[in-house]
Amino acid sequence: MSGPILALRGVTKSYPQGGLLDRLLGRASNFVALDDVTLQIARGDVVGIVGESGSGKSTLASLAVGLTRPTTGEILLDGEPLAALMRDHAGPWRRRIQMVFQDSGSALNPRKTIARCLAQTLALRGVPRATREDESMALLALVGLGSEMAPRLPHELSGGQRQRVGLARALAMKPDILIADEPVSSLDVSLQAQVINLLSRLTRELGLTLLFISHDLAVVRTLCTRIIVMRKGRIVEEGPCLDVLARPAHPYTQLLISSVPKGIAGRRAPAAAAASATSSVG
Amino acid sequence: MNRLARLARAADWTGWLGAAIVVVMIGAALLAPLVAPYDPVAISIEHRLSAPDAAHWLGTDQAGRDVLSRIIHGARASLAVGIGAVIIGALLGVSAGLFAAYKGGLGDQITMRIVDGVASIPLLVWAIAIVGILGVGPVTIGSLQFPNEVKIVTLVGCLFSPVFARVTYAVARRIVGADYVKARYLQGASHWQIALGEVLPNCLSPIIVQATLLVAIGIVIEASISFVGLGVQPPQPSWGTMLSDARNALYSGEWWLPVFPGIAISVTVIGFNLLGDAVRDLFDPRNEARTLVA
Amino acid sequence: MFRLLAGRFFASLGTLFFVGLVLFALTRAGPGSPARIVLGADATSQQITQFEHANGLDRPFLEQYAAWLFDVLRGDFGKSFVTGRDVAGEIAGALPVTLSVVLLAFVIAIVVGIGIGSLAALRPGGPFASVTRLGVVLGLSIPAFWLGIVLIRFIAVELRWLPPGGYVPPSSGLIAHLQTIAMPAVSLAVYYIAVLARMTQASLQDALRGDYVRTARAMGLSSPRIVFYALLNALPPVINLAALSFGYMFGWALIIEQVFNIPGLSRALLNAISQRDFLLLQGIVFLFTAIFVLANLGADLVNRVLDPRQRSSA
Amino acid sequence: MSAPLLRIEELRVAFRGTGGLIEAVRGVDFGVAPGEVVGIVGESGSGKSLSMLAVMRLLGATARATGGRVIFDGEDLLAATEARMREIRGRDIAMVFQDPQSSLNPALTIGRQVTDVVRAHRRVSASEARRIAVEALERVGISEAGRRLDAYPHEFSGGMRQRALIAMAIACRPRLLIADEPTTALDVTVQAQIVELIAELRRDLGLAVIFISHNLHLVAEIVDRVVVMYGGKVVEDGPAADIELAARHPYTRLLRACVPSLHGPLGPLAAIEGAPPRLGRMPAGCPFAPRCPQAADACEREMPPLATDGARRIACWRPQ
Repeated sequence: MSGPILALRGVTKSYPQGGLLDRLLGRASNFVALDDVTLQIARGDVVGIVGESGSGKSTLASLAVGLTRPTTGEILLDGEPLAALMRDHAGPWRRRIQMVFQDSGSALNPRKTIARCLAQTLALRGVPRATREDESMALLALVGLGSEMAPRLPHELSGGQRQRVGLARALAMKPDILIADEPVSSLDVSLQAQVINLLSRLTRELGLTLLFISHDLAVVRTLCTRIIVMRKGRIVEEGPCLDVLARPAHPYTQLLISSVPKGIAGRRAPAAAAASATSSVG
Repeated sequence: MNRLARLARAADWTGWLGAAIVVVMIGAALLAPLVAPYDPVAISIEHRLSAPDAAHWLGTDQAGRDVLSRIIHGARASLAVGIGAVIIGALLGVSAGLFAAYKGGLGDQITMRIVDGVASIPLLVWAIAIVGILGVGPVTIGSLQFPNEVKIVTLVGCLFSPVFARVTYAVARRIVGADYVKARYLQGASHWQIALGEVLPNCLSPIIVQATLLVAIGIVIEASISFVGLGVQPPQPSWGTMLSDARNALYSGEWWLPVFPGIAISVTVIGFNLLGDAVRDLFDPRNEARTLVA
Repeated sequence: MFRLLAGRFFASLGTLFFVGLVLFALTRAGPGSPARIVLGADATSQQITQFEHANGLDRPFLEQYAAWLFDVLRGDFGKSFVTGRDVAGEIAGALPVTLSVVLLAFVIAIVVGIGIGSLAALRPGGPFASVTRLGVVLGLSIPAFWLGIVLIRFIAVELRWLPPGGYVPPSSGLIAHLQTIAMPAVSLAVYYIAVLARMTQASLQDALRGDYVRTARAMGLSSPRIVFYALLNALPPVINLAALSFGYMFGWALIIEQVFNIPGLSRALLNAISQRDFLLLQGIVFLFTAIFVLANLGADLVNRVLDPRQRSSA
Repeated sequence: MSAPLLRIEELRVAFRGTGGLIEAVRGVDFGVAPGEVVGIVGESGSGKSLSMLAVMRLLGATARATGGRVIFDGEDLLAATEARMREIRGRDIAMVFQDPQSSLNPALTIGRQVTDVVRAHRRVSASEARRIAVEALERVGISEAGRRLDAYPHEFSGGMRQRALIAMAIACRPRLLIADEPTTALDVTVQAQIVELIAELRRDLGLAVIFISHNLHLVAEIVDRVVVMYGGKVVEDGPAADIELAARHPYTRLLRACVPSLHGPLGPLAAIEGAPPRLGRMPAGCPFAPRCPQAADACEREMPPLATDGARRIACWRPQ
């Protein structure tokens, strides 16, 4: 109970590049998406993983849930190596770690009604047929959707509603850890706020451990207790969220912070604007 | 009323026409013995080469056989080859494409290279050559005897399979990468559950489009092979052999002999093409006129 | 770039090797061994063994194939067991005939198909686009060999504008040559006109909807220039398809040659089948396959050369 | 305010659907003074991009302007011929779009694309066009521009592509630049650079800019005036500081409050319940009424007029 619920130890993920011939001859080059990453997530932590494209934050997410396997290094789920757990593809460990995706239009199967999507998920958790419908409705209510959503297809829902369904689907497995990969970045700002508030409430109420992957520092600040800043496959800074944002140690973190739009407050006098972007922190 | 909407409705109209043609042709083929006015192989010397009239709507041929009856019975071979080849091709191709897309990695590359290899076989030449090598006689497997067309169906089916494999692969690879498939995987769903329950249903529309269009090509291939004498064997009627026989009539004025079988092929093929186009329009996400209003 | 070209070329050779192997095996799988066919049913087993030994037919299968393939690569297709004639010579006599029909059809298909497709794409929903749509369905649906028969009936028999069949080589007069191949080429081209027109229309329409076209318009570029911008991106798939069509056309040319009674590869192939002359058949089919594979290779390379993204990543 | 460079009056844009026209921009009204930077802020479906495409007459086949006027420099663009529009586009008004990846022609070099724009509007030699192109690329901060002319778009990063597009836009020194979410597809650090670049260009070239964005904070950093759109209408319009710090329309206030910031108090974000109205299902009254915490019966029934209040305009029955 005391150890970290999720730990990465020296995890590297590289992808071979090149055609069939290159691969057979073993002369394919590698693209390193994640480079020797070590981190620990404590139970109940709400961790924001921040970085730009190519930072490896999404690779980290798919490694942590077991969508891909690390090239080297070890991932521990509650102290047990994920590699060993994955030998039992549908094992009980599966339900413990679930994922919420970006609403890219592909997060939900376009041909399945919401009810069917949730019922099939519950079936895999072993919920008996008789109680699946009740539980589906309870899940929808949990994420703030009415039961009238159940017979609808994904395209009949708004982006915010689809994202809530995605969340309900993940919660249907009764996970301990939830990994959310840019779950609000494609939503309109007014819907974004709804989903962030919902995530915040649910992590608190259900005692979830949340890995929140985002490019938006301000969103992470609102939601997370801890922050991990990544760049080019490496962790450049990590720590308590407010501390890091108030006193960023790494120049890249400083650059990220200074890049966040600050509205009127961020307006610079013409002369000051010419100065380096990194200097205007805070 | 604006133009786009009119076009969309025109597409619907042609689609329905295509569907109607396909249904009529398949119906004629299935019910040929009931629908055809005469025995398609019954020779009648006194009625030979009679022009279309009330007794023989589409005339008779050199042996006095009723052209209409021969066309109706000929639909059987054409459609059997067209549809049969597509079924074989779809079974082979869809499973290969689905496997490669789902499996990824080396299995994907090897499967798709094999598909490329099969795709680099010139279909018609090989079909002609192989039937030529094996002979036009019936095929005997155990106690069952199949007509020569079985060879053609199998061959054309095999040679159609790369088309299905590539279409399935292209769509399935996109779907395999979709987040809802990942989500299903993370729930511990089995590979079969994912491949057949999530991936395949979302690939079906382009597969159906291809299938419809390939039936059309299969029909023309059957007619072509029969035309050079390597397909359906006389006296059994086939559109291809009827046209081949009609070549002698080109100079003597029995216009009905080359015209009607040709129209039969063309109309059937048009039917499948129109149907395929309509299905494509229906499913194509790029069809702005539809997605915009939806 | 060079590495890519070489890689593709060798991949095609590999394909040809394996496909050729299948072909070689199939010719051996037919009923009746070459020795039986040549020597007749009465031949003694000793005669047969002798024949097989003399022609290397008793050697291991793969060895036979390798020897045959090696000879073919040097231009030697062997000597027919049946006619005793040189297979390469037979093919060399028939290939130019087929080639001239296919080339003319290819040119017609490209010029007319891409032309029609482009015009239809420029005004989507316009009357020309509607006519094209109808024409494409018809073109795709009318079998080439029937079209040939109809053309013979009307152009040659009724109107007497062109000869109904036969073949005059270009050496005996270019006009007469073109007169003999005009109808076959048109019959062959119609399907590919439809295929290319449809592809061009779809591809160009897509390109014209592209964001870069909107950018070009937002910058005030002229319409011809914008169409040129779009064509640059729309044509590679069309050219790719055209190259593939070249390969397909050879296959359909077989049937067309039958209709117009043209002494090309079709006649040679059907003769080979009826005489069970497997070496000739093998040679012709291998040649067709090689042309087809090369057309595929050409299609692939054209695409890569036209696309700057692929050009520089090689 | 000096005489406006661009004056949009009662602009209406509608899509063609099977059931007739579906109005998406429903009477938009605002002006841009020479050298002024105006931000248009709104969520998807607010009609912000569509109205700007209408200004450029770039709506395409599925939508068209159904009413209003767009006066640029005294000329109604909606009534101009296509040939006249071609002269204006790129030379007087230029527009850059959201996705720099697809907005450049992948088959042509950057240099070719910039020089084509130059030569579309100025009768200059090839070498002169090249010189102007290099100048424009250097102007937008692309180093070694001379060498980069021969590069293809895929050899550029996302930020570089957006710079190249801006170079195309400013190559002929237009008086107005319309930037439609120019930073949305970019990484945050690159986004800041592009915003900085646009501010710089405005300062150095005296360019008027319309900056379309969904992010109020981002817009407020560089614009003089903000136009807030919702449901195809302008709901509030005023100086950037007023709009950001003391908005009077409930939507604007909530829009600001629901975007998290790096400095504000922690705790739940102000949320706007429901979703923006869908196309073709616009409410009869104020489009925001169904989601508005302050909505009264009047709001549901009738669209409030855009009333002037000092330097701003507000369309609300119950402004705060």
